[in-house]
Amino acid sequence: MEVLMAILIGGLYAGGLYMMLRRSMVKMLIGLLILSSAANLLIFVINGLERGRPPIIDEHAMALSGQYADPLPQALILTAIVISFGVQAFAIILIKKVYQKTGTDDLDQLRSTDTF
Amino acid sequence: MKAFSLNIILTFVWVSLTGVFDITNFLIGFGINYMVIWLSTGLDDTTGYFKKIPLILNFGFYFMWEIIKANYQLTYDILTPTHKMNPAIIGIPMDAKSDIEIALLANLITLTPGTLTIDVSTDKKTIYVHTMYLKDKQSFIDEIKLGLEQKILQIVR
Amino acid sequence: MNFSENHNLIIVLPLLVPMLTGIICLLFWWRQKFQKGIHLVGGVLTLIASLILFYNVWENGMIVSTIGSWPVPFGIVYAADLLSATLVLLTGIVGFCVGIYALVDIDNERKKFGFFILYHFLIFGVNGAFLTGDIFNLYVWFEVMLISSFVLLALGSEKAQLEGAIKYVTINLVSSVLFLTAVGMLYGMAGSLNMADLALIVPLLEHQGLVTLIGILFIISFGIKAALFPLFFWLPASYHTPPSSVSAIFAGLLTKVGVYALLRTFSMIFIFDQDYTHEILIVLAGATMLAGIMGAFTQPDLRRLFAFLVVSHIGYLVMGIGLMTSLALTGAFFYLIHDILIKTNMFMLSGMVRRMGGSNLMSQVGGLYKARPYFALLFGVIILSLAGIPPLSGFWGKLILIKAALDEGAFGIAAVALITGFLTLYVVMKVWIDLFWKSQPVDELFKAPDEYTLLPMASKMALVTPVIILTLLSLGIGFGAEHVLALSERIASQIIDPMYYIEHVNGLSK
Amino acid sequence: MIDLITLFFLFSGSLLILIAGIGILRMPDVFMRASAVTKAGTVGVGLILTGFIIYYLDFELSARSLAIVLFIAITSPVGAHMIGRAAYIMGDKLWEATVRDDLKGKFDPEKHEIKSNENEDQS
Amino acid sequence: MIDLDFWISFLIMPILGISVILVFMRFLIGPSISDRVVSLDLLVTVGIGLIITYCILVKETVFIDFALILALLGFLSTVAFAYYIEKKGEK
Amino acid sequence: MKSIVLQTTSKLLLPLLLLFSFFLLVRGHNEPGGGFVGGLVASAAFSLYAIAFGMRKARHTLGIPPGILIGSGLLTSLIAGVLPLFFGEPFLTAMWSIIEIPVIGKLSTPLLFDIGVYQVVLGVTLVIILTLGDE
Amino acid sequence: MIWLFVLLGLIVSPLVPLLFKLGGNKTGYFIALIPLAVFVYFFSLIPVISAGEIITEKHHWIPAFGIGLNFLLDGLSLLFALMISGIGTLVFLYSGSYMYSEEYKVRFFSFLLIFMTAMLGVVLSDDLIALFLFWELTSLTSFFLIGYKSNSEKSQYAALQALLVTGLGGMFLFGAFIYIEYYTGTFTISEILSTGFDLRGSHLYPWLLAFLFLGAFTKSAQVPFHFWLPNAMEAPTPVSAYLHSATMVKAGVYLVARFNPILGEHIYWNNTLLIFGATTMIIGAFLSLYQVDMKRILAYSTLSALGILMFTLSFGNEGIIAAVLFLFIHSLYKGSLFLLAGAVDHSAGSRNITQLGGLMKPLPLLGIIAMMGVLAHAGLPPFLAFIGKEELYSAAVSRSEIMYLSIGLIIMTKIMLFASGFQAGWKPFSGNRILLPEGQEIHKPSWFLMIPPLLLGSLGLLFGIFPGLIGTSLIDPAASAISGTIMKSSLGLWHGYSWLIPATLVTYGLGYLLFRAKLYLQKDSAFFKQAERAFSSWIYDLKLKAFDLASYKITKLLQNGYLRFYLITILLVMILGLGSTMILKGPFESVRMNFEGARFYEFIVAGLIGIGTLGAILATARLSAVAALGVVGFGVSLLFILFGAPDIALTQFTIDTLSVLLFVLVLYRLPRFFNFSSKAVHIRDIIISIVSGAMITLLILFVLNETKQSKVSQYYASNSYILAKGKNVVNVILVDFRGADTLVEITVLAIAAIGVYSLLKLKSKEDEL
Ligand code: NA
Ligand code: NA
Repeated sequence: MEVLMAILIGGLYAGGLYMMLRRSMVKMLIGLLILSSAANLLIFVINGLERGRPPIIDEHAMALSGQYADPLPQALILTAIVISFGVQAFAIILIKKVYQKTGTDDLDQLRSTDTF
Repeated sequence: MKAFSLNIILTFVWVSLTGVFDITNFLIGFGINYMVIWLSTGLDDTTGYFKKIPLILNFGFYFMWEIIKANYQLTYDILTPTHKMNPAIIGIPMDAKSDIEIALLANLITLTPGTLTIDVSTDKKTIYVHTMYLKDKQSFIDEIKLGLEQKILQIVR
Repeated sequence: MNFSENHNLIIVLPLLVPMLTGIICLLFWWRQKFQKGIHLVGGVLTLIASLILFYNVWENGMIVSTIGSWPVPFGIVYAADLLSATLVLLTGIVGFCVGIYALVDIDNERKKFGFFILYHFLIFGVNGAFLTGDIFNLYVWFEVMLISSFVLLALGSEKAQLEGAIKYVTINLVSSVLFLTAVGMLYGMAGSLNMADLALIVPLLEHQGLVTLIGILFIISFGIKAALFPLFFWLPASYHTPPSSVSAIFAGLLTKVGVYALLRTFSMIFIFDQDYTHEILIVLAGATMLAGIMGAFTQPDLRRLFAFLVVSHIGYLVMGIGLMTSLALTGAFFYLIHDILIKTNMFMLSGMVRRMGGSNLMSQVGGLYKARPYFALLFGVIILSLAGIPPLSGFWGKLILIKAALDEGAFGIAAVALITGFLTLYVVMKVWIDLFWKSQPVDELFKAPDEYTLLPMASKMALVTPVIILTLLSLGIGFGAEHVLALSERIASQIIDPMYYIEHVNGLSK
Repeated sequence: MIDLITLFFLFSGSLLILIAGIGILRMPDVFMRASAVTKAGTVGVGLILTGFIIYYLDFELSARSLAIVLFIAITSPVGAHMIGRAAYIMGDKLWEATVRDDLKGKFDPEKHEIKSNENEDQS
Repeated sequence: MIDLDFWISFLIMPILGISVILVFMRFLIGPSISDRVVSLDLLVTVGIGLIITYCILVKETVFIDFALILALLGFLSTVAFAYYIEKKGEK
Repeated sequence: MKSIVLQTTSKLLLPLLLLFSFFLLVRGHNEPGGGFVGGLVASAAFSLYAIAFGMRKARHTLGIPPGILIGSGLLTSLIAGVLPLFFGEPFLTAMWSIIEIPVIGKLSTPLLFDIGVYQVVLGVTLVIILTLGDE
Repeated sequence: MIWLFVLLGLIVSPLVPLLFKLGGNKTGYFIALIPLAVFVYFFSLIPVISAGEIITEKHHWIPAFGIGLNFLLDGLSLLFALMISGIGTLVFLYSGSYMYSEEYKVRFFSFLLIFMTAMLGVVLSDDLIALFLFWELTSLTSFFLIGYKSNSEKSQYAALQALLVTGLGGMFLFGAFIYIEYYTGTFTISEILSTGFDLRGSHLYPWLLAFLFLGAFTKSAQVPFHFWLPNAMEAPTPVSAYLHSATMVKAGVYLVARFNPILGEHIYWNNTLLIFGATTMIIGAFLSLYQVDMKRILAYSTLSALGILMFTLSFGNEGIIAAVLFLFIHSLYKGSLFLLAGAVDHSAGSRNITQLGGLMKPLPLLGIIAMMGVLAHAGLPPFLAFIGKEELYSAAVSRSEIMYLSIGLIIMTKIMLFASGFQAGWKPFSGNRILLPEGQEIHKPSWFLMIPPLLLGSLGLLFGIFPGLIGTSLIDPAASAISGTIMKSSLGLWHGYSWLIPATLVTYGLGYLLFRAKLYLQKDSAFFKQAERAFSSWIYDLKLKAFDLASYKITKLLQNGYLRFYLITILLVMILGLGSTMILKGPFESVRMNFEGARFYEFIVAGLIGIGTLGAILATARLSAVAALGVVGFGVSLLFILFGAPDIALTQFTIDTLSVLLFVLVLYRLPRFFNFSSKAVHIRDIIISIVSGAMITLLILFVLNETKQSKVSQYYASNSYILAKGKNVVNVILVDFRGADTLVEITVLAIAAIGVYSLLKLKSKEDEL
């Protein structure tokens, strides 16, 4: 299972990165979204997968027992997801604003701040 | 008053969601729903809700039957190699007046397999429905008006 | 409850104050005057909080607080060794100074749209990054810093700002993804996030090659944030676009946080393959110095030039990390202290140049030597410190670093450091000639009085005072090198022996 | 026994969903896909949930399952309606065998208004 | 008695899985955006079925809440797309 | 959007979703949910409402400016963290009252913290969506 | 007390503006009291030092590194200190008049005072770091003084050039110093000298020497680093006299002299000095012949003199007395001549010797000064310079293997200098007809323009007649300090008959003939033009240009504005870094590559995610891309559910839904997708991204092989309910175990919201236009 996931995640990284290398801002953003999903999945997978055993303590139990999914990566992913939501929201608006201001979606046209 | 009754209804929803039946949970639910209603002011009148429970039940069975019927027809059509469909968009004049009536009607039409509400005219007099099996227009209109619309209006009004 | 005894309070105070300041400003979104007042009070209190922290750490040694009372390594721990405390103090100072400067530098529109809030949240983020002892928590702090810097960078929506922001945002987000990836892997292998705990676990791991591999990911991720060659391109593309006060606080603090992260991880966790990892760092450091200074040389715009200087001098800091000897670290810390103050000051000065000369394009400005002698004096002191002219502040760090490099037989990097120093002198003197000596290419008759002259006295003071404060501090560092050196040495002695940090965090030293 | 009943409901539910899946592939235009498919799926989920209720026979879970059915019944037609409407506005082609389109010419894309049908003769 | 787990694993889940594939094929085929949205809508519905079945398979009921959320919010993206199309039409 | 169907349904769904969001919030300590999901569901509810009725009406219905919600949320969470400091405990140390309430459990600083999270998430999402919708 | 007198100039310099405010334009004269005080102080120490004592003074600065403001007063530094303060006094006096009506004289005097401190510091420091500090300070003050006419492009060029050349040397010097400390363990010069470290034994000795000499040669303008010195004549004349003739340019000589005991007496040392010194003295003298500007003649002759000094020092102990003597004399007569040039300029409005003539009559006192200067310059008796010349000649023959070469070279140099001295000093005053530039009249120079050069000139005469005045008191101690052994000079005008007499006569005779040849009139000849160009700053210009060009090329290549280039660079670094590490640190063990235990539906969900991603990538319509992203997000949440993470699944799904909404609200304002890239670019990008993705996959597989159960998670599992009273462990982590993460994270959200709001609502200034 992990092997499948490893390949999938590698694919997601590749796809995200490929999109980021496009000249269109919107595509780049989509790439970024894919990339952060991939990172979340990576954290999830790399700590081992456990089918259908959420880290929630049974009604009558005092502690998790037996097999259970590692709760810490889950908490980390949750944090990462929420953060990337905020960041992405900002990035989307930024792109919109850039387009409004420059009239182009082509990143190659946006070079005035580093060329001299 | 309508807010209060809504509050009560929502409190029951709360209690069943949480699955804890005791007075404190009821009170909590009441309090939370008070906030809910406060946050979502602007609901239409929902009085007379309780009187209509038999009608609702009656309608429920009718509607279920309709759905099963239609599902059967649809299943058949999906699974057989050829399409025997007669699709059309039909404008149906409505008796339903209030927003809630119209919405209910529209949703139930959509929920019935084979038909889909496309839109309601701006003057709220005609509802445009896409159907997959049009025999003739008038019988389709009658089917909707006498079947669904009337039953709904009975309940709501 | 004795205040000075309450370590739990002391260590979070530099976080609570800016956060609370930000929140209050947010709650009074429409009351600009009030925000301004809160902003000032917040700046002062943050400074005081950082002073208290520094004093306590200096007097009593490292302070550790287990957030949520959860024992190490199960909860998040905030730990202030002397390095962290010093950086927090510098953040307080720089934050306070730029805060005053910004009152005049930032226009009303930007103030109306949350500048003050963002400013304090940025400080909040920076302080957090310096204080946390948990690597994932560090990631979160990085994000606070990043997002507030994103917004500060774009705030104002000028075309250049937006263009710069696109690059800044994109590349920094890539860095964040890599950071997250690396943290995920580290946790997968070591099962802990507490840095002190990781320092204990990682050496026991079976496959040290894998640790090195993850270390490489960290180098790239932090390298982007620290603006190392060849990962720095986002910085010169963006740092010159926002108002000077924003550039100033960025230049002073943000890349340094990247360096700090590199330092923490590569002095505690990834220290078992130094011949490989730290050699890479040294190579990168040298390339950064040279690429940065060459870039600076080509720039016609003062702030772009300064941006490249920011890059170039990061090399010195990373050189110290790469050498990883007590002496090298001493030098790096000395340089770091100098660098934070000077880079901030530099960009504040650039704002004043724009006000006095009407532009940041050096060809458009001139004659300031005759027109504004005292400003020339300030500027001169700063650029000479920048060039590392003895006995100004930039000199000592460089001296010690080169000495440390020779001690290690690292002649190459020592040479690069020397050459970079010389080229820096070249670059800044060209700047000097352009701005101060050359005549302004505008017909004197038609020249309107410059923006600076038209400012009311109070505004002038608000611009000048922070510059003077920072300049005096720089001079103080240079002439009082003995004390700063003592500080740097003490920091280095704590860093070079990771057990100091580890034992304190684990509560073993008490 | 309970397992068997559960399995029955699960099976019929999943079968309906499968039919919906086939339907969405086979139906010739977007309106028919929307109208056919959404409900088949809805009923399918309803059946599966019934299986779930029977399997666990727990009040709390049943309440929640019913809530799910209720919510799907509320939201699913709205979604279908919205997409049908949007498809029409956007100008998605009706299947060529469509016999009648009363809405044709009633939609004013400028003002976003739809005329009523009543003053037209009915045939 | 029958082995419910077996049947779920090798009958129900595969049926649902195949449904997902079919729906997804429509998504890929399109051709119009509304086709894709319709299939996305159905995908969510199938997802609900899948999750509930999974709850029975792994004897874990907490996932039901996810189904609840899907039921409540699944149509929101559909609405959003419709909103887009209409807005686009306004221009 | 000018769809009666959508508008009417949204009116109905708004309280339902809000209720559900509170439900997720308070029981999050023991079952899936919590401030994040709760806040997100609540914002989805208002977003739906905003799409159906327009941003202005949504804002009016909400009553509180979403920006204030962000501020108050941050403040709430911060207070939850600061409280223990007054008792000499580290920042964010959980403190539990004796009062126990069904479903919610004992009132505590973690709950207060989560309530802050809820507000922030709601406020943030709404600020973003309503502002964007204004355009 | 040394520190006070070293730092006096620096201390007073900030007060200069105030002094001028109080004292008016005449203040300049009074400032001369400062160097005078310094002079008097050091003068008073002559007896002590000549008695063989060495005074050291320690002031801790950075005790941890043994760095201090330590001073060392021995014969060598005393001689220099007296020259600096003595000539300084006269130059300050002179400047008081020369700069009288200048607008920016306040700065001038401030810098001059700082320079004095710097120069005193260089020669008195007993600490390498302090020495370096003062060394750099002399470069800097020189920069500001050369650039005194700040808006003149020539001044700017010359100032920067001087700074860069000496700064470059400073850089090497710095390296040398740090190495010396590394080798000896101390920065303190007296310790290094007295403990007799044999740096010559270090295997890096040649490098050390090279670095040290680079410092010295740039400062003392040895060919090929000489060109900055003539250009530095852009500075006001007092500066030329003081910095660029009498003192600063001799810092390099000082350095060589100072380190002679521990680095000298070595073949590398001697020969390097010989070669550079000889080249410089010949070329300097030769070039001086063709100059028409008095200051430039003097500048080149100074160059030559500096060469002579290095040349002389190459003879080891045999040359030391000559070197010290010549150092001293040269400061006197060259200072005098420079000041004279300034005075002539002031009075006659030009320094161009072709435009000047017969000034003896209107300016008799200047004429006398000129005479004295010229004669000293030529090394005629009874000037001290004569003795100096004799000593030089004697030293030149001390190395028997190159005796004829060196004596030939020095005589040649002296011949040319003889001529150029006459050209500079004699030509303007000789002749009967008064020659002035057009429209110029003679202004009587003030006394302050004449007394200082007169005094300097007369001192040369005085010491020539009574060499005993300086022999044991100054020259011997200095020479002893240089050699590290006791040195005794026997100075006198007459040493009996020897080969020196014919040599001297030949020098005079040929020199006079050369003067008569009036080579300066050939200034524009093709031959000289070529020679001048060959020895101009073309290397410097070329190097700067090359650096310019390289910087532009490299920066344009790297900072090219293409975001995707930046990203590709990052990816390549990653691929390279990870790849090479995998190879070097391998082999790595991976988990077994099989799909055992993967369920059918898991494949489907994975496929949903994978193909959805592909769909997003290939989508031609923006909305389809967003929809595809929706599929991906949904697939990911399903995956989370399947593997027991309901909390993330819930969050992921709601956030995805809201993201779709966001996208939709923004997208309809954005343009359609265009395909900007060519096929080759696509292929390149595909390769790069696939390799990067593969790296990540490999990493995951490697790490999975190492994964262990985490003790942290176990702690949470057992204590979540018992200690934190919550059963949803993930939520307990979020609000309790790791609450700090969450608190910070919601701040991120808050900031993002502010950002969105401000970005959308704020109307930028550009919009208003
Ligand atoms: Na693990
Ligand atoms: Na200029």
